[in-house]
Amino acid sequence: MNIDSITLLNWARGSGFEWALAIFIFGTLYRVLTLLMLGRKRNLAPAKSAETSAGVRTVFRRFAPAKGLFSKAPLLHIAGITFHLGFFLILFFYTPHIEALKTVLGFSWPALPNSVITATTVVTMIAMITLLIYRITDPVRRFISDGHDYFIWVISFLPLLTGYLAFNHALLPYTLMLALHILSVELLMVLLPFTRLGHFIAIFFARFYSGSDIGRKGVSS
Amino acid sequence: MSTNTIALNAFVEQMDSSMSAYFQSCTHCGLCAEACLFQTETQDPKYTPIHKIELMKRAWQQEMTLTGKLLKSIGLAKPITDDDLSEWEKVVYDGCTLCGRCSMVCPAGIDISGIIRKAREAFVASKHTPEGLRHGTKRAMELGSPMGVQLPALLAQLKHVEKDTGLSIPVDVEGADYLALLSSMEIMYYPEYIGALAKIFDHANVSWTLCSEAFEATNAGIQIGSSDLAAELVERIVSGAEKLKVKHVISPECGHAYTAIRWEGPNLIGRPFSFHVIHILELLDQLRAEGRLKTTGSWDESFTFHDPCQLVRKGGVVQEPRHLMGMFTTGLKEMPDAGVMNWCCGGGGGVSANPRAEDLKHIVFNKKKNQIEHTGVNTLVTACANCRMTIEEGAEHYNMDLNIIGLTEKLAEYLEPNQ
Amino acid sequence: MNSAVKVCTHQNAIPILHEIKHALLKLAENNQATTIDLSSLPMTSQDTEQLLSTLGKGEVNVTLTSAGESTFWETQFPGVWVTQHQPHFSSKQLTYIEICLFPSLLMAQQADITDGLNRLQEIMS
Amino acid sequence: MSKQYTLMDHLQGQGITRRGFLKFCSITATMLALPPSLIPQIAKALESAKRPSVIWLSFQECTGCTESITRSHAPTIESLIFDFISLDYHHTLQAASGHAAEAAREQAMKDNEDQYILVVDGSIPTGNPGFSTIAGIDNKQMLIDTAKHAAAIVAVGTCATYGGLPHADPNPTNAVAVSDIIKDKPIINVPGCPPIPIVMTGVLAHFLTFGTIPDLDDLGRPKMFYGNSIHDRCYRRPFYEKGLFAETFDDEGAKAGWCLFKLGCKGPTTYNACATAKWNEGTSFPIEAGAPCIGCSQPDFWDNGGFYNALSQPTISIGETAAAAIAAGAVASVAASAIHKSAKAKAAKKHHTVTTDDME
Repeated sequence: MNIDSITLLNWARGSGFEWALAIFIFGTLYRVLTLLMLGRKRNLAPAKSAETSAGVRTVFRRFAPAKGLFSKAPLLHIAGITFHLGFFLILFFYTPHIEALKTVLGFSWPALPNSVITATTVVTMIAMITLLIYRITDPVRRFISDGHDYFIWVISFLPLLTGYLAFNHALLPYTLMLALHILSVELLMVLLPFTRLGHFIAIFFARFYSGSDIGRKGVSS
Repeated sequence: MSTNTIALNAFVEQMDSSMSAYFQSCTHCGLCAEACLFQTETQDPKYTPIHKIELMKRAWQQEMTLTGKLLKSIGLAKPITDDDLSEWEKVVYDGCTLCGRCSMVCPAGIDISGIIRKAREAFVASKHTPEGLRHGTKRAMELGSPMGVQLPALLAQLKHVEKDTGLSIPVDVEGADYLALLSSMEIMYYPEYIGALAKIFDHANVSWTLCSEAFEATNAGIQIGSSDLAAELVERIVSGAEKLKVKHVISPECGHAYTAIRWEGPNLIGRPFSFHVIHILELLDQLRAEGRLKTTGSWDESFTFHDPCQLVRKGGVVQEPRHLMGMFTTGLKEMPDAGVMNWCCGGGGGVSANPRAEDLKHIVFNKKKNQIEHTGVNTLVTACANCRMTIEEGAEHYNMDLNIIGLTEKLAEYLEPNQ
Repeated sequence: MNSAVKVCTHQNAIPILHEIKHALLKLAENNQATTIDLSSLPMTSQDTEQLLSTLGKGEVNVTLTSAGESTFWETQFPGVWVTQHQPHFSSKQLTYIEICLFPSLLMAQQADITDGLNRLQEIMS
Repeated sequence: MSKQYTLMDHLQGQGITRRGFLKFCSITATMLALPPSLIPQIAKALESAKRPSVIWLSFQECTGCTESITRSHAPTIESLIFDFISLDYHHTLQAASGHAAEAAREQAMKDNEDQYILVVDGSIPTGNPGFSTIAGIDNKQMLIDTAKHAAAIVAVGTCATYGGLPHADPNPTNAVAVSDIIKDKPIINVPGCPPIPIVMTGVLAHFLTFGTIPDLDDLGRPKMFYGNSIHDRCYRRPFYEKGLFAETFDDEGAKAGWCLFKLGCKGPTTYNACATAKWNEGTSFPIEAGAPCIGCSQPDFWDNGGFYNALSQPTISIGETAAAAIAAGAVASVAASAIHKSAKAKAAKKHHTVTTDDME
């Protein structure tokens, strides 16, 4: 029997997911532990104010645009925040996703209506396309971007696109599209810890470190 | 070792948890560009802050990551060459004042200016440094001051100050509470600062002294980015302070001097200080809060205040100057972005000591010029000798009608005479 | 029963009513007939009941007894017919909505007429 | 059994009128999921259709498929056997047994060489030939022999089409589908566990009516019955779109008839005619009875991670995988950190101390 879409789907839901999850957990743990195990020298200069709480504050404060910066790059801010927020909403509040996460985590939570998720997906894709155009056209963005940036854009965009097409039963038969969607998510899971997408976990450490370094000097950042 | 291997080695030496977190966090959003005056004023993408740390990031990838090591072992990694170092030297020294605005805005929380400071270690070690900065550092190491100011010159200036103020300036007084440091610019160009100190401490009855063996506060090692040299300069102050058994050391109206002695000092020499380091503005504000400073009269001119980067963002001295100014004037007109996010004068981080960067420094001064013009005033107060110098030069370059004053000396003018 | 179910069954009957309306329009304008096979549509028995009760019964009622019983009736909307076959080999009723002047299956067939004519002549001879 | 004897002859012999014949044609059209406009064509084809010989082989199976077809409502098995086809061999239904039965099969194969239809239910063991034999002949051999001169093969049930239950993990008999063995004959797959009766008879009726095999999808299934997913034709679809799901089999949502996606419904990826043809003489189908579709007409439906797990849920158990990944991650991190630290220590050792000489 040749490989048909249901076999592909079963592989994606079974062995494919198992590998992807294992690599994701391995990679994320590897990144976090090797980061922590490098260690930091104790700072011998007396702190002006508490550094740990300042670090924690910065972890949260940097979710919002820096003061005065929003007006300098409104498009980048709006598209960037929309994309991240949209991705988060779709990932964690669409019924089938919650069912999948329930298997991994063992608990679940209420979903958002499908119509909200569909609309969010469209908006999120538009935001991502905007960011891509911005990256290509803006001189600064184009200068600092390399192939890796465009590669991770594609990797992040695929799950949105295939998910949207699968939900709408468009382009390819549903079973195949669903299989492709799950495979694209697995590709994302595998690459997350080993590419710049690893910022999903690293930024929390980066914010904490810089927040506490700046915070110990009595400056909130 | 070839120079590029020395550089790579120096990069690797400094890798720690925070570096690792920073290098993993950047997604090239480029928002830091909006925070950097070299980028905003030149519109040249090469001044995008995150680009300035590219070589150190490359070192991290090649030496501290699995994939990087793998690629390097099969010869696919991009090496760090001397050409790279020369190219980046121009953005790392001429195009960065270590003002720290980028570190404040990065959504990922990357302390970009902190990384640039560390990256400079590798540039120094591999001798990829601007000539002017190198020579200033050499003078500082050999003569005790980047400007070549030596003890006889100081003593000569002190005589003038004593004559002007009628107060005696204590030198090498053992057991004094406070040891005051000076920057050579203050000694040579702004000796009125020394007079102001004498007046204020006399007024507030503060026990203080200068140290003949350790009067220079500036740290050329910090400016060029060499911890080895910076540590030696810090040691001079520490041994002076310990010899005189002072309780406190006062950092003068100079930005990087405060960073060098207050924040980097103990880490550079590898042991905590036996004394406290305090910035002159912090001390003055403390005296004010204790009621030991009494002013009379009021300065009725309108003026604006320039926040030195090393004091606000990198030192947390933000409200102190405003409290002090509030004692004798209500004429302060804040410039846009005043306070923690104020823009750099363009001369910090060694730029003002680097003649090669002079044209660029004038171009980026445009930012400060616009800020000042926005307030519509012709007088500017600041609290950093280097900022003061840079702004004076910038104002001259752009033919601005601008009067620049140091905060401490202005405060001294309005002190109530002692009974 | 929850009201949501009712909404759902309505939802399945309503599109068919629309289809009937359009077919009737075609019949009125172009004399074009249409047959809708309800057995091929995803309808619950409530859906079918709902639809048939909306269409109601009109003036004509016909029973056909050939290879099982079939009933035909015109609904309260002239030109809209309901045909139900009960095949002799099955217990599943097949239901069609025919939009036509008169269900063609009821018309006498040429072969049957010839056959009937023969038999008539046989009787008369 | 004359080869010239047509279906029309047979019906006329029963005294059915032309009108009755046309009615029969319209019912056939419904059965074949053809539009009513094709009725005249069907009538024309059936007028000259001949009754084919059918040989039905049962291998590793549970007789569920036969049970299902004997409950076919249109046509019934009686009318199927006597009206439409000549069922010459079916070891559950035929009166003969033993050698007499095998003789009937061989006779039918000889009489209708290259004309007969071979129906197979059950999968074929390829491990030990002794796992399943009929009259001393192992299943694989009988299939190869019987298929050799068949006009077409109809594989009924998921076992014959995709291996089905015997093929499920760990597949002790190494069971395979008909299509894994026979490569040179047209095979029509009629999967389902069991297939819908009307779909089985419909496929035969199609062959009878048109003398050809119907359009097949990429899994060898007739598109007319397997062209739509259960989800596409499900009357509960509006609830899916609205995000209204039953959480358990007895909650308010289940009572209100909401979508069964979360209870494991495989409707979105299952292609079959259940939602329209229905079961038990058109009474209902599983979803209508409140049970999620288990996807029985798809390959490997037994191994799809549980009938009551949602389609989006992974089909593997996470615990061991996660534990192994964590252990591996921890070990790798410790090892890598040692390397990093030694690299740092080496760099520190090679530290180039900056002196005033570097300031020339």
